[in-house]
Amino acid sequence: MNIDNIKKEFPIFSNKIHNNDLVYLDSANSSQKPLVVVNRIYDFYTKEFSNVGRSVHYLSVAATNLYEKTRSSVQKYLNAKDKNEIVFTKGATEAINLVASTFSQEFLQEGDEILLTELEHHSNYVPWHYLRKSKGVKINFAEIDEHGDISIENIEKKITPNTKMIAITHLSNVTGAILPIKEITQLAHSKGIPVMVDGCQSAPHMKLDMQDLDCDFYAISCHKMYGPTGLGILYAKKKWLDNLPPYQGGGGMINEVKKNDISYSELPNKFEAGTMATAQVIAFDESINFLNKIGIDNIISHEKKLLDYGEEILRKNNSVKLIGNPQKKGAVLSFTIDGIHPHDIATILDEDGVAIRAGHHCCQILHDKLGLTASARASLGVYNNKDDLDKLNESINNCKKIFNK
Amino acid sequence: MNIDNIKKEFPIFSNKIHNNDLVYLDSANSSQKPLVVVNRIYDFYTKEFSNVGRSVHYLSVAATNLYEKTRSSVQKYLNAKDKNEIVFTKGATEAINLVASTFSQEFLQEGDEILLTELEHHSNYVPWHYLRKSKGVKINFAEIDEHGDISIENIEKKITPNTKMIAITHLSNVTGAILPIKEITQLAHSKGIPVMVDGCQSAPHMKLDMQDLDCDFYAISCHKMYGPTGLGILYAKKKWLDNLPPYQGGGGMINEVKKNDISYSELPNKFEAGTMATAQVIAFDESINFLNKIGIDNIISHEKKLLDYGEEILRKNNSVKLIGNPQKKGAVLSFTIDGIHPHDIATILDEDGVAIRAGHHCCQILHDKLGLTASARASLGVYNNKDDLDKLNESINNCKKIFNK
Amino acid sequence: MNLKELYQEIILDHGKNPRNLGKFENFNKDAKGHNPLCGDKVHLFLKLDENKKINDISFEGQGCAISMASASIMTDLMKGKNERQVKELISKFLEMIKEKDDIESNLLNDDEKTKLMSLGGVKNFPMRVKCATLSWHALSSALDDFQKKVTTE
Amino acid sequence: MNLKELYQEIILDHGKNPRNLGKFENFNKDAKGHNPLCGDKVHLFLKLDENKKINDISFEGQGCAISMASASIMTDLMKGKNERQVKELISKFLEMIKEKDDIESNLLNDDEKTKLMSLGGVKNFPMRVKCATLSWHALSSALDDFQKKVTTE
Ligand SMILES: Cc1ncc(COP(=O)(O)O)c(C=O)c1O
Ligand SMILES: Cc1ncc(COP(=O)(O)O)c(C=O)c1O
Repeated sequence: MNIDNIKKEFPIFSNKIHNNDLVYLDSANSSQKPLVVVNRIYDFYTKEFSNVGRSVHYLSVAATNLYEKTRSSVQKYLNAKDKNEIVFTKGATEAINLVASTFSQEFLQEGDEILLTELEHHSNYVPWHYLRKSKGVKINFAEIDEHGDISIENIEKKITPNTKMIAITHLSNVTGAILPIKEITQLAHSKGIPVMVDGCQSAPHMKLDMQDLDCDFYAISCHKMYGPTGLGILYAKKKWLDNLPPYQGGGGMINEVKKNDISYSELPNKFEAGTMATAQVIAFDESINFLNKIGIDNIISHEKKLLDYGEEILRKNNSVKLIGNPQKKGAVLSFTIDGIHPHDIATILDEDGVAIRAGHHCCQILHDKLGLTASARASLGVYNNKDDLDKLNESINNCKKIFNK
Repeated sequence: MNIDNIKKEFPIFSNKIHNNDLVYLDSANSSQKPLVVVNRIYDFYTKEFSNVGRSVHYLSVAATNLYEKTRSSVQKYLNAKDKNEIVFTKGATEAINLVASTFSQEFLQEGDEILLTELEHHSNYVPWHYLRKSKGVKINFAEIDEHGDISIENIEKKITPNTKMIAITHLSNVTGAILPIKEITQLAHSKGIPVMVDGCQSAPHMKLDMQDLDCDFYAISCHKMYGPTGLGILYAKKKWLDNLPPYQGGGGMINEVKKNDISYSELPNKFEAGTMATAQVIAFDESINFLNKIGIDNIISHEKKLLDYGEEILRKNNSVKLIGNPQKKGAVLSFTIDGIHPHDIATILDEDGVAIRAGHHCCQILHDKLGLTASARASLGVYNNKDDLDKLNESINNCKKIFNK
Repeated sequence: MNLKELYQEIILDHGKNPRNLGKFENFNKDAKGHNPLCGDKVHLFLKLDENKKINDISFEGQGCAISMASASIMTDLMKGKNERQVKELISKFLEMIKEKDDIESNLLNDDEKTKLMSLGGVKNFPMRVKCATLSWHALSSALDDFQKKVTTE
Repeated sequence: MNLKELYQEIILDHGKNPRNLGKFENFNKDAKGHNPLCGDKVHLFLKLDENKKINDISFEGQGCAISMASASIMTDLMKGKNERQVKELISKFLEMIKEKDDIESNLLNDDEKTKLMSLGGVKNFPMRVKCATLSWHALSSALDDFQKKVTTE
């Protein structure tokens, strides 16, 4: 599969938006879906549908096999040691809530500290914030440097003897900063602290190797990874999944149920209560196939070229200010324009068919720190090309014209 | 839309299972999907896909409108007073976990009691069981009578001054018993106790009227209601949603986020953290349309005829024992055959293309009470007809032949 | 009317040069509005008489052209209006912005109607509807709140 | 072989008339197996010598024809086997039931192989694989567990 030609795998690009071609630069929000994935959903529902793991009839057995096949594909894609280290959730947000809730029940006490960073998405802050009330836990934030980057030193500074968990993003959805997870994990482990990584933004754009990163938890949203909505993945080392209590309770995650007590299933069922997102899991196998067919190395180099080009033209465009200039940067171009509010930019770009996002991107802490209430963000996917970035720039110029800038 | 002809709306029935026509009698587990629903998913992903509520560009705005349109359709279908009383979850299991977790945080103390019934699905027991450990809450079970039914008297008997919540099924997924929810709610409210209803099995088969039932919470699984997997609904009275703390934390459910504190959104966002199951919600509107087009009254009378017919022929089949003979019964035929284990029945029926479920159907408490480790269950959907039940009976006879019964 | 035309007329003017911007001294009521999705903020200052007639009104805020223009137009319009009039205008405005094509009210002259209706173009943009209504909701809660204080004091 | 043929031969026989059913008196080790999905249960009783050779073995249980037949065939086969032999047979059986078409082991004669392979038909039915392996896993954990006790005592 040739990446330069990949747009044709995505049916949405044959539609017009306000009579313009769609220039989709909102993949950090959610990616478009290749036809193979949509077809898989269609075929599953029309030819093979059944619930998983609960009946012994043909369709159910087949669906169970398909469901577990995706688990194996994800294991391989993440280079996880064990298939049972892959838990399906409804999204990265649920995955992080699962970790915060179960980890705190088993391992946290009043006065313990969680270390986040100023880059974190609300989904990697609110679940930890809950523990302030329920457990009397304290939350610390490693600070960004002037490039919108987090150095290992700034992490180290905030570690105290009470730090019981480091929960950090792999790739910032605003500054694009790629954090040195492997080094952070080494540092943390040397102090006996587990590391939870918010991999939402990294997963579609970077090579993922759990055994190399050696992190304890890794949260992923499938809808940002060319997969269906309503599905996420929690990778967790087996020792954690074995020792954490279950999260939601319901059908499928129990061993024996009595009126006075309940015992729970083995992995992976223990953490998959109730009917899961069967069709979505099964279709996600096609997303993994799709990524594998292009090859992550090709994706990385394609997106790097685009990012460099995008930065180049936007830097040349006066009155556009890029946000963040980290050492290693991925797939995200956030910016402001003096005197034009990001919301107005986004609305006007939209008239030209250019879809970007404006707002705080669920990162209020970061925006506060940067002295902004909002920013504009163009983010990349495999299907983007230089044309898209040229159109972005053109449309920004239209916008400036309207506002007489 | 004519219900006698409805099979043709479901593409799965044009496929063969082991060279036989599919006789699908496992709808209590999960229903098949009509083509309109599958097409909606396809069209959404291929022509309209975007994330909801987060960007101001065209696709995102359109998706947000569609998403909220489903909320309105569900509100109407349930006759809820307010659109914001409809919360989307990943399934009924999550909906019940949400209620148990947030209700206990705000309203439960050590020694308080939750009243369930012996009919409950594990999904309506395990989440309450958790509160034994976390809150020192006690759990009581209203007992079934000899018909596998729960009378209002048996509920009343188990109410104590410490009862703080009654959590009960509307329609048993094993005995088919339909509980007198309206009367139970009246009784409970007269004692100041809220009522949570597990509506998983009732939702596809009964007329739903929240204002008439007057229950406080109602949990639904969309995949049992001719909708996509990975989606559920929690109906809750506004006064509860206003007063309960949020459940999962993440993007979209916050108001303001500071380093030292967080405030939460208004309804309905407060309970919808992270990227939701966008495509599934949007497609579920077609499930509601589909149900409305047939008309719930037609569904009820169609399924009643089938249920009566099924009971009649199975009762005539000697050595088949029906489980449960409740006053009001819906859509479920559970049975055992002397000397043949339910699993063997299900496997042999499957060879004839007849898909039923065998096991404890996530109701171990009930099976214990009935002195069974497992049962066989044939359950009905709109697409079933008398032929299907004749084939069930035929295949049961095959099964008896193999086992020389 | 499409959004771009919109940006070239009244909204751009009010957005760039908002009327009634800044805190004035002897206000006796204030109220804040905040749109968590985009971060838009508005802070209203009011001088109300005992019958809740608006003697003076101004605002501070950060936000897009639409929310700033809306606050600017609103404050211009509300000066001197009594409680009943304010409430009527708020509800007419919200109706217009959410569903109706025009706005009818004896309280408005043609020029004022034109200004308000320039904001009507956001009808099909739910995200922008929130921008346009932010200050109006804040004004509404300021009035209700003032009442509460009066009755409990 | 399809599952129906399967039901007509060895499995039906062992399922209906399980060998080694019931607790015997002087067992010195027992172990339970449980399949939470379907409720199948097996309870093994063993008389092991100090080297974990199986001098006697029996079972009680509730379950489908396949799980009962599997326990019946297994107990028949294991009587008199030493630890190494038991472990080899367990791992060969699990291999066969999960992926392989046949079973190779010097410990088995043709008749025994045929009996075991009659269970191989469940390969493509993950739910039924658990039925067929329930008693085998229980036996395996009984042995491991016995060791632990010996070494810690
Ligand atoms: C009565 C009942 N309650 C709860 C559930 C749980 O629903 P879900 O698995 O879709 O979360 C089910 C279905 O499995 C059910 O039948
Ligand atoms: C960095 C980051 N973390 C977490 C999330 C939450 O993911 P989701 O909304 O899919 O649960 C997102 C996306 O919204 C994100 O960009």
